Parts: sequence; C-alpha cells; structure tokens
Amino acid sequence: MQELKNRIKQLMEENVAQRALGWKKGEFGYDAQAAFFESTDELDDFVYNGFCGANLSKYMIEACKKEGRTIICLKPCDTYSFNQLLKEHRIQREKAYIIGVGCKGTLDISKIKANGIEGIVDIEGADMFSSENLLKIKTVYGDHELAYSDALLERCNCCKGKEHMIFDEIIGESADTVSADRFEQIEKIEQLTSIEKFEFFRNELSKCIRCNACRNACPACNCRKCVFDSDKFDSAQKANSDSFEEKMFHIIRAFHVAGRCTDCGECSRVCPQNIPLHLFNRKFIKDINMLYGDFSAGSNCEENCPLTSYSFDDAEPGKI
Amino acid sequence: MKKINLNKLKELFAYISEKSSLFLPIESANSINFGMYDEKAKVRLDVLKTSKSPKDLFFPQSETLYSCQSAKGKISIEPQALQNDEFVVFGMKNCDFAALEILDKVFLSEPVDTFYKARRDNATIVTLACARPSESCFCKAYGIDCAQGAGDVSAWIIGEYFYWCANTQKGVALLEKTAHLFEDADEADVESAKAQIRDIVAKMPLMSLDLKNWGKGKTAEKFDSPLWDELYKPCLACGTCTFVCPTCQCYDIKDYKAGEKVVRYRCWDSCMYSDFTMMAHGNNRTSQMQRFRQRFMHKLVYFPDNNDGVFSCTGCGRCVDKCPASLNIVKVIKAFDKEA
Amino acid sequence: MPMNSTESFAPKIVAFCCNWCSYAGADLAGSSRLAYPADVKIIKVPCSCRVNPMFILRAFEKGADGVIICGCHPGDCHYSTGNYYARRRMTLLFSMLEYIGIEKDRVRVEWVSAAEAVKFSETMNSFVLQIKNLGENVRLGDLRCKS
Amino acid sequence: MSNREEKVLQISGVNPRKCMKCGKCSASCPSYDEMDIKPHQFVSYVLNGRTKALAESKSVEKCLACFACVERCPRNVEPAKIIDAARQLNVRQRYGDTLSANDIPSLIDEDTPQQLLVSAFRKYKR
Amino acid sequence: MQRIGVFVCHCGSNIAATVDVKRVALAMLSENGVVFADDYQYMCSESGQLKIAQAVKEHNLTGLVICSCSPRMHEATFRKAAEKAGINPYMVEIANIREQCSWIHKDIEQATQKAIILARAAVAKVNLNSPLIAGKSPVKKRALVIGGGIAGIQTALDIADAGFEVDIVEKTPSIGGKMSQLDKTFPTLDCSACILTPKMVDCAAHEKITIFTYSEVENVSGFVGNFTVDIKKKARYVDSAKCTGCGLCQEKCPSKKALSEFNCGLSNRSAIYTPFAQAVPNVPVIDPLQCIKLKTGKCGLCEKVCAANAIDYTQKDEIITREYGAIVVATGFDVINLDNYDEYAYSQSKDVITSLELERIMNAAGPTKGHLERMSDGKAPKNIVFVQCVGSRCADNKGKSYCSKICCMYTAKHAMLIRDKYPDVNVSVFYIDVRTPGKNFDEFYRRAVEEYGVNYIKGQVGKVTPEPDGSLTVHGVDLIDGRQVKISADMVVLAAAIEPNASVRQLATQLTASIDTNNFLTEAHPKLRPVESPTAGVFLSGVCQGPKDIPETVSQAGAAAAKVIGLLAKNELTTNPCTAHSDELLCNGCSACANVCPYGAISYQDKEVNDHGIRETRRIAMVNTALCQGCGACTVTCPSGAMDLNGFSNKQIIAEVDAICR
Repeated sequence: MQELKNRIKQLMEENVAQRALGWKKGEFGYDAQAAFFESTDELDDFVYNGFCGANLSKYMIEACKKEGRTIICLKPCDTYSFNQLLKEHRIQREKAYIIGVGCKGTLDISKIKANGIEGIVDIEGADMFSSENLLKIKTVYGDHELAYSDALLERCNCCKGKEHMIFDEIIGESADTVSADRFEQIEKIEQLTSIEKFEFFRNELSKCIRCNACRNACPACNCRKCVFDSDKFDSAQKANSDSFEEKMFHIIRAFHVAGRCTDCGECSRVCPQNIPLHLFNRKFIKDINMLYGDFSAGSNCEENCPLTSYSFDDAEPGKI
Repeated sequence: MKKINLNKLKELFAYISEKSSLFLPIESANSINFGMYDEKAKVRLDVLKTSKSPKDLFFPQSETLYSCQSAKGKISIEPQALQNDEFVVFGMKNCDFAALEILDKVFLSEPVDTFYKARRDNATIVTLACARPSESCFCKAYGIDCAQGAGDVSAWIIGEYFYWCANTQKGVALLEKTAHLFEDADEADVESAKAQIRDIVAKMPLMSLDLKNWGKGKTAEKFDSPLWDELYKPCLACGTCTFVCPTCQCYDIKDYKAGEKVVRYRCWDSCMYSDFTMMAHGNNRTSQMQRFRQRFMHKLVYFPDNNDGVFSCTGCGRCVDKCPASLNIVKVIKAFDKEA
Repeated sequence: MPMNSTESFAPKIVAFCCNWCSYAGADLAGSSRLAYPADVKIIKVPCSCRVNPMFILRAFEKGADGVIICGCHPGDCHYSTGNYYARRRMTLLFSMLEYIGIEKDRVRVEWVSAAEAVKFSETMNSFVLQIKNLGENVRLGDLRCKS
Repeated sequence: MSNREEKVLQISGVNPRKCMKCGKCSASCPSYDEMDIKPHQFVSYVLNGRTKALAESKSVEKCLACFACVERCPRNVEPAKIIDAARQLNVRQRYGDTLSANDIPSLIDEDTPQQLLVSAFRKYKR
Repeated sequence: MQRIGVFVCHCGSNIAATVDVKRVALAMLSENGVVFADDYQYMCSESGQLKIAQAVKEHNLTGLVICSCSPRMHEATFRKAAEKAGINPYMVEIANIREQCSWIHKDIEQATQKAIILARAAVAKVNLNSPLIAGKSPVKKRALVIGGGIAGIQTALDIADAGFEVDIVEKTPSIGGKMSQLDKTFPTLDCSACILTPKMVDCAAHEKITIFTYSEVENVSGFVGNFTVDIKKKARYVDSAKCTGCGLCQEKCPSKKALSEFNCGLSNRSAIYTPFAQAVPNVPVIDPLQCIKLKTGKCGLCEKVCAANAIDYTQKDEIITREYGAIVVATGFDVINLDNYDEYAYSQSKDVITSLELERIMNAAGPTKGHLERMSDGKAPKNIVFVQCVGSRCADNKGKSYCSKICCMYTAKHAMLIRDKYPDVNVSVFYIDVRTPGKNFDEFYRRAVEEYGVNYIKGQVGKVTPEPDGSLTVHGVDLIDGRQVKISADMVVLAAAIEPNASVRQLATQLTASIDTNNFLTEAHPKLRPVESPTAGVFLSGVCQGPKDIPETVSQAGAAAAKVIGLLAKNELTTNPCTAHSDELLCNGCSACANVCPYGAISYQDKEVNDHGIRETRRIAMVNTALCQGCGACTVTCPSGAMDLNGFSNKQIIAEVDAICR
C-alpha cells in the first residue's frame, strides 16, 4: 500500500495530476470510504485494503467536471465500469490518470459479522498487497481470526478476471479468487417452478426500502435524472406503497442497465437490506450471452451493446 | 420484577398475539426487521439492531391518507380509518424508544398527526436492554442508557431467563394479563446485568462521542464551514441513512391513480434526494452538498434549536452500519471536532 | 370483485399494434368480419420498437391480465429495423418476467402483417383463451387498482 | 359429408379442396390404363360422396403406391393417399372395424408367432 | 386543461347497429376534459364535419375525439376538418370503433362497453396532446429509376418529358431488359425490337436522362424528396466517351467461349462484348472473368485494334453519389430455376427449353438466326410440345404459388408463329387452364386453335423422357378425353414461372421498402396506391411489383412516372411532425439513441444548459426532424426518458394504458 501511496504522491508532486481519487480509512478498520485527495498532505489517511470495495469509476463523472487531471485507483473489475462510462461519453479519458491496482478480493463485513463477531474495533491483515490470508479481528468482546478468503464478497468468488481493461500503470498483483460459477445461482432459480420463483423474489424484494442505494452506487445507472425520479413516464416513486413498485423498479433498473452492466456487484454490496440484486443483472447477462453471443460490457470501448444491435435470426420473445 | 424461562417465550408470544397484534424482530429472507408475530415467525431477540428501525410501526414508510373518486361530476372522499386496535411492540431498544419520543415532538405537537397518534395510543411498548452493544452504537453520547429500561415495560435477557417490569399503566396491564406465565424475580439479577452492560458501553469506541460543539444556536458557526464541501463528496445521494434512521420524520404526499379512484398517500422522503422539497420554482437546495448539510444540520442544530436542545439523533448507529459509502453522522461530528 | 370461474372472467388485455402492419392487419380483420373477443383493446404505436417495457409493466400494474405486442414481420419493418430491436428487448424482458415468477404466457409478441387478418384474429382468439386459462393476474398488479 | 368420406379424409390426411384439377397425377400414373377411376378423379369422388364407388373400384387394387402422383402434384394433394385410404376402408370393413389393443391378448392363439403380430400391426396400424 | 369534444359516428348502421352510440357519447361526458359529446350519422360527411366546426366554435374546444372508423381511413379527413375549424390538426384522436369494435363483435352490450373504453383511451390521450406543426423539407428535383427494362425506360421517358432530370441505373451493359430478348409480342405480333429500340434511343438522346449501365445501387440514405444514393459504376475497361461502337474489338477478341447472357446461354460471345447489336449505349464491356489480358496480362488485342484508343485495362469500379427526390424501382423479373422440376428433363435434354429460350431461337438475331432448330442436333423439329404452368400455381415448395400471368398468351403466340412459319410441324399445348383476360387476348388464343390448328390438351404433363433416338416422350393426360397420352416430340417448351429479380431483396432493405413472401415489392395499397411503395418517395414500376405483360407494365410505368412528377413538381414537402425530441435536462449524451436510429437522425452537441441553476456544458442528443421518421426506437433505448416522441409520447401511451385498464 505504501508503494501505491508514494506513487500517487509522486504523480501529484510532478503535476501529472491535480488530485487523486482513492479510499480513506474509517473508524473501525472496515469502513473505508471513497475520497478525493486534493493535496499530498491528505494522503496520510489513504488506505487500500480489502474493505475498499467501492467502485470509484462513477466518481469520475464528478472528477471530470473539475480542473485538471485526476488520478483514479481502479481494481480490475472497476475498469470495466470505467470503460463503459467512457463508451457512454460520461467521462473523458484525458481527465483521468488510471492506476490499475492489484486486488486479492474485496471483503464482506456482514460475512465477518455473521460469524458472531461483534464490537469490532480494528481489523488487521486486510491489506491488499500482503500475501497473508489471515484477518485478525479485535473486538470489545475478545479477538478473532478468520481466513481472508472466507470473508470475500460474493462478487469476488466469481471474479471476472485479474486483468485491468484500461490503465496508465499497474501497481500490485491480483490474486485468483474464483471459487464459484457466476451463473450457478441464476440456474438454480431458473429451475424453480413459477410459483417458487415468485415467492423467492417476493420475499427478497419485500425487504426493499427504496433507498436507491443500488441505483446510486451503480456505475451504469448514471442518468442525470432517473426515470423513477422524473415525471417522464408518470412513474416517479419514493417509496413502495405496494408490492408492485419494487418489482417495477428493479425490473426496469435491470433492463435499463442490460448490456451495460459490468456485473461489478456494487448493487448487492451496498444494499442495506442484503437483497441479492445482482441476481437480476446477471440473469440478463446470462441471457445475452446465450442468445446474442458472449458479451462483457466494458471489456472495451467499441463493441456495440447487445440491446442497440440485432441480427436477422435472433430468438423470438417467449421462445427461449 | 418478573421472569420467565427463555424457552417459554414462545408461549408468551402466542398468548399476547391471541389478544392483540404483536410486533417483534423477525428474520425473513436473511434480514431482521420488526414484523407481525405468527407461529411460523423466526423471532430474533438476540439480534441487537433490526435493519430498519421500528419507527414504521408508528410512522409507516407509506400510508394512505384518503381516497377519492369522481362520479357524475362530483368528487366523493373516502377517509382512511385510523388504527383502533391495540398492539404490542416487543423488544424495542432504548435508542429506538428515545427516537419515538423525538417523533412525538414532531407529530404530537399541534397540529397533531392523527394517524401517528392513533398508533401511539394503541401501542404497548416493551423495551429490551442491549446485552451486547456494538461498535457502531453511540447512544450514551445522547444520554441514553441502554442498560436501563424505557417504554411501557422494561425487559432484560439474563442467562436462561427473560425479566421484565412495568413502567406505565399500559405496562401494568400487559404484565397482569400475562402474569400466569411468569414467576417472581430478584431485582439484583437485573442490577448486576445492567452493570455489566454499562461496563461494555464504556469500552465502545463511539460511546464517548462529544457533542459540545453542537446544539442550539450553532447555525452561523457551522453552516458556511468549508468542511461540508469535503465531507459530502463520497455521498451517493441514496436514502439509506434516512430510511434506517429511527428519528427521520420527513415525508412526501403523493397521489396514486388507481383505476376509477385516486389514492392520496404519504411516504417517507429523504433530504438526500434531489427532489426533496421540490417546489414549482425548483429546489431550495440545488447541490448534494447542501442536501448533505441539511441532514446533519437538522439533526444536530436546527432540531435542538426548536426543541430545547434535544438532538434528533439517538445514536442507534444504523447509519454507521448501513451507509453504502461509509459516511455517517459520527464522521461528520468528528471532522468538525478535528477542525476545532 | 375477483372472478374465479373461467366462464365469467373477462380478462383485460392490452394489445400494442404497430401502425404499419399489425394495426392495419387488425383493420383488415375488422373489414373481413373476423371476430375476436372484445377483451382485447388495441393501442396504436408507430412501431413495435416504440413499446417500452415501462408500458407493459404499467398495464399489469393497472390491472391488465395480458399484454400482447404485434409488429411487422422481421425484415418487413416500415422503419426497416425497429422490430429487430423490439424482438431483443421483449425477449429479454419476457425472460426476466418468467425468471421472477410471472406467468410467461401473460405476454406475447406476434408478427402480423397488414394482410394477415386471419392471423390477427386467430392470434387474439388464442391469446384471450390463454389468458383465460391463466386466470386473473395476481402476481404483477398493484393492489390499489383492484376494486 | 358422410361417415365414409370423413373416414377416408381422416385416414389419408388429404384436403381434396386443394386440387386445381391439372391432371398431373393422371399424367404421371403408370397404372392409368388399368384403372376405372383415374387418379385425378379421386378427389371428386370423395367430394361428391361417391367414396363407396371409389372403394369398390378396380383402382383400389391397381394403384401401385408408386407415389409418382404424390411426388409431382403441384398442390400437395396426394391422390395416392386417397386411394390407399379407400383400400384401408375395405380392409377394415372386411374384418369388422379395428380392435382395441386390450382386446387382442384374448384373441391370440398360444402358438401365434410374435412376428405375425408385429407385421399385422405394421400393416393395420392406422 | 383541454376542452375536448367527442363525436361518435354511426357510420350508417356499420357502427350504430352494434354499438349504442348514444351511450358512448353520454359516457364520455363524465370523462376528464370532455365538455361536449354528440353522435351523428356520418361524421366524415360534409354535414358531419360542419357539426364539428360548430361545436368547436360554440364550446371553445381545444381537442377532438372522433369515434369512428379506423384512423387509417379518415384520420386525415378529420385533421383537415379540425384545421378548418381552427384547431391544430394534431389535437385530433380517433377511437377506432368500427374495424376494431362494431365489425367484429355481435353483442351490443360488449361492443358498447368496448367502444366506451376505446373512446376513453382516446380522450385520455388527447388530454396530453399538444399542437404540432409540420416542418418543411425541400425536394431535390431529380428522379432515380432502378432498372432499364421497358418499365424503367417508359418511366424515365415520361418523367423526363415532364421536364425533370432522371437517372437510370441498369445492372447489365445495356438498357432494354427482357423485352429486348423477345421476338414478337402478343396479341399483335409486332416485332419487339421494332417498338423497343426507338424508346431506348430516345432515352439515350434525351437531355434530361442520364443512363448508368453496368451499374448498381450501392447505398441509399435520406428520405422522400432528399435521397442520397451511391451508384457503383462497374469497371467497363472501355472509355465510353472515346468508343465509337465500331465493333472491331469484339470481332478480333480471341476469347469467344463465354455464354451469351442475351441469348440465354444458347450461343457464345467474346470477352469484350455488347450484349446485342442495338445495345444502348453501344459501348462494349470487357468481361474480366473471360478476358485473357485481365486474367493473365497477355493479349491486349482489343487495345491494339481500337482506333479510338478507348480500351483502358486500368479502369476501376467507381462510386458516384447523386441526390434524388424520388426513386422508382423497375428491377423486373427472371425465369425461375428449373432444378426442382426434374420430371420435365430440362437438365437432361438440350431440346427441352424454356419459352424465353424459344424467343431467342425464333429471333433472326438469335443463335439459329431465326431458324427453328433443335439445339441438340440442329434438325428441324416436327413435333413440338408446350407445357404450361411449370412452377406456377404450385402449393408445394418447389415452385411459385402465383400465376405468372404471361405464359398462356406467349405460349399461344409461339404456337401460332410456329404453325404459321412451319405448317408441317405439329404443335401441342398441355394446359391446366387457359387464362386470357385482356383486350383481344381470348380472340388471339382462339385463332391459334381455330386458324392455326394448335392442339390444346387439357391436362398437365407428368413426365418428359428423353429417348435413346434423341426424341422426347411426353407423358401427359387428356382430361377431356379421359385417356393418358404419350407424345413423341422433338422439342419440348416449358412455360417456366417468372420471379422477381434476385437483386430486389437487398434493394428493398436499402430502400426500407417491404417485399412479400414471393419477393415482389409491396404496394402502399393494393387497390388505391398500386404504384407506390409504403416508403414515401419510392415507387414501383413493372414486374417487380407483380407479374405483368408489356402493355400493363408500360401503363404502370406511366402511372409511376405521374406520381413522381407530382412529387417533383412540389418545391417542398411537409414533414411528419410526429418526430422524436430530446429533453436537454435529462439527456445523458450516452449515444444509445443514435446507435438504434435507422435514419442517422440523431447527432450530439456540446451545449450549455441551465439545470435548475446549475450551468454546465453537456453532451446533448439533437434530432434532425427532417430525417426522423418517428419510429420511436430511440425513446425506448433512452434509460432516462429524455427521448420522447411527438404524437406518441410516453405519457400519452401510458394514459391510454391507464384508461384501458381502468
């Protein structure tokens, strides 16, 4: 991490960029937050550890409105979102200096807490660049240890890959964290009966409090004003008054990002109600791959989105 | 002071729920929230904090105010019935109960919110002391003692037993109704448990949060601080903090076209949203910084200004746990402390 | 009042028809007196690609029991490519609806040319029957719209 | 349409109304001269309720089932299937109508070879 | 707030017999925005329209809902009526209660209920309508005719004679088309070349006509009045400006093995060739697949003998971009491939030929110099059998389901000509039906039978068998006589079905014109607009629209020309105002809409916007309303809803949905 910090400092001192976009340490060792570093002094609080799950690419939209260049730290999966934003003209390449940072998987604090670990005051061993696979968790109620690999976010268990799709330089190594098939959960749901599917999603979605965290964290949901906030479709919603609205919201949200979603998993990560929202997006990804050929949004800036292209012999609706 | 073995709680719940609706922390789809008890419910009294606060038992996320219909050129209005059945809320934490008292200041002062009042009047609240507070708790900063009971009935879980005692008339009534299930208990057991809890509280990192720089009359000092410009930046503008908060009380009123009729309902609003307090001319607060500032200024300055110095926060720490960008009121308070 | 028996159940069915082929096909079905149930109400859109998933969900929200989208045959779109986009959009949307447990037979896409009056009428007859067999839409409606 | 006509149509699966009376079937038929009712006339016999005559005609026996008419018919009418169906009518008439599968075991002689049953089913399976 | 008037039409009893029109009108009175509702016998009549005008005046209406027949029928009528009454024509919506209600339902209660709902939806929509003003777009005063056969030639001449510029694009080296291959024409038996060649020459000489032969349409963009077309001029290797048409090159060319396309492959031609003597332009082309020089670099004989120095082996294909106001498709037909009809032995015997091949054989300029000869041995045939309907009227998937329309007549012509010139030749015609609807057509056919003794046999041929002695046995049937017939023939002529030229599929896609299952181009209306395609500015001429004989083709060509002239005579066109537009405050500038726009109507601009006090420069989508055709593909691809469509806005459609589901 120190290497990364030093390099950012150097780049800022050399005036390659005017600020840096990274992560800042929080109160308990697990609540790192996204942060702009406007001066080298501020870099003291810079961290890069397993709890730096936040995908910074969406913050680049704001960064592009500022004077000068911004150093942005992107994990391999974040670069897909960056590309996608570039493709949609929401950010400008020349405004960013991309440091591709190595990643050994991002951590899920709720997974740690699910082990009955409470009163956490500090966590050691979460550094991204250490090869240690042990989290030492200090709590008010005593100390705990947990394997790093056992506390990964679901998204990291089916990681898209260690390659950065776009970068100016790369710092740090990335580790292989894949331990599950990306579409396994989807296939399981597909095999349920219609009513079972309905019950499953009703249960999950009934938890939705319409806080919009999923939408606001999502790099693909980058509309200046969401349809659910505007009156364009007479569809402005603030809260779920009926079980219909959350369905509408999540279906349409998934549809709007279909072919653009990079499966970065931020939606599920940020959901305060732990709704597995990626199940929607991944279903579309799976269908798109099956019907229109393998497609990975954000793997480059050129390829046309499957929903804005077609072929003469596409599958017929309802016939798959 | 009465007690009952934990394995007989189910009997207690069944008994209470026979007479009136019973709400308590229930696990469903991997999430724990206050819900209505039934035999299949997975009760989780062991969990410190529900995802959402129990405020929506009194101030639901959305509720119909009335519906109206036009027929032959005339509009008829059908009012929404008020809550008129008694119900019991079981296992509320002290911070959440304290939050209700804050909501009372808003909804029970003139003009009284009849929907809210009806629910408050009909509720019997059983609070449960926090056996194991968490690192995100900072209730003590607001003078709340999570070891001590509050509400109509105070309760503790100590070892194999559930203890409770009544604080109000409503509480006495509940205890009387269920007396046959309980045995007498020793106050001393409870006192030692309280002491234990207070010991833990002393060790929790945020409990000692200092609020001396906040409160009445701080508007001028805080409002134009350049710190806001830095603090808000990671904010995603989602409504998580406001929706999990037990004290946030803002709502919007909307109409829903339901076929032939129109339903007027209110629903929680969030000051984090760009269309919060949107009016015909536009919005008072045009930037996320302003909206972000509004939330914390309201909780820590404006509300105390209007309510004898009472903060509109009880330190439940849900925003600390849930904020997707790991921002929260504690970070704001500390940032200003550091500056000062 | 929710009606249970298939006999008395009059489903609400919204049909989005493109102006150039299917709406004309429906007109021809009319002038050829090829009957189909009155439960079907047609909304004219310029092209099947004008049909937004929001419209479909909106229809269900407000109490529709079935939604059918009719457009020109692939290759015959008046705007040359509109129905190809519609085809992809609807394929994905329908797949999603099925995935979250909505009966997949509540939605359909059918390509009907201006000349295919018989097909239009047959399609509507069979779709209405299909919806009647499914019964009232309870999984995807807004309860407030149920009278 | 009488029962017999319907039966022929059901067995053959032919829609006689598709015929445009071009006569290509008759032109193609190698047994034309042997037949009293010619291939192109089959459809009209069925349509005009004269299936009985068709079933009793020589044509029933003379059709070689070479399927030239089926192959060449520009309208996919398949006259050979009509005459075959007429033949089938006769067969069924002769032995009473078909048996249901359940009736068969009791009718079978212990010594009946399996082969015979199988070929019988093949022949009369319609 | 709108003030809407609802007018319910009885359409005589067409609507009123099944829909209680009074109830519909009454029900509409309690709808939001409706201030007036009435019913009337015939809304579209003059007095009906007057009623509308009166109501507009009396009730100060701002919007109209007409419950009547399909908008496809009378929308334009009522829009005009509205305009006359002082309301914007786009403030009118039609509830289709005839085609989509009264005509398909029998139960009065059901039909009335449905009519009420349809009217309600129209009212809900009008509540959200806003006045639209049609834009103007200029008309490029030049027409493009694709195909240089008789259809294209006639269309071009008629347009040019009206004073407009016309370009003809022809795929082959010469204009003339199929008609130039014919010997005589029915029913007058005049020489095809004699009537066609002067027209070809007229075309070439006409100052308003530019001919691009040996050229193809490469790309079409734009819209009615403003098409831009890329024409690929294939390399001719001969400089048209220098060539004098002396023909010496063709004579000297050592490569003479290529099959002559003009003679249906019955004779050979040289590598450098003009398809026929009267070709227009009379400039040869070099077939690069046959030319020794182009293939091997050796030879160059033609260059040496050309006194005009017109040979240029370095010529390349060239793209010419031209602008047009109108496009006429006249791509014509081909004879179908007979591979599926093995029973007629076409591929087995040289003496089984198609009728088009017989035309060439009978023609004095053809492979046999006009002598009737067998292609196998050059002997004069004694017995000729004609087979009709080969591949036409077939419901199987081997042939075409339609009647090719011209075969009965040309077969009668052939039979008659042969009997006339060679009275000793026996001619039999196997037919299914003889179809002769046309002026003097049946008389012509009867003459073939009665005066020329052609033996017409009712019955299709089952099989043609080539015999070892070179003869052909035709197995047929005489359905009238009730016997099978076997005829030993020397020559069998097949009246093969015709089909649209294969190039039409791609062309239809380029033009966004639609084609039917048989690849014939679809007309805008089968009865009322037979020479227009549904795509504005694209017209149809000749067999590309459906089988036709020459007089029909010529008259359709004239009709298409008249339509084109009508269009080009206008200085500007009013454009459809139902176009897309983007809300600059909501637009993300993501380009998704531009990706799906079939007309390239969307571009992006960096524009300063004031978003509730925040001033910033944003990338915003802009719609060129002249290019936009209003399909709405962009509106759905836009996630924020910034893109919307006039006349079919998101809110309007949602209002209709709500009204229907209420």
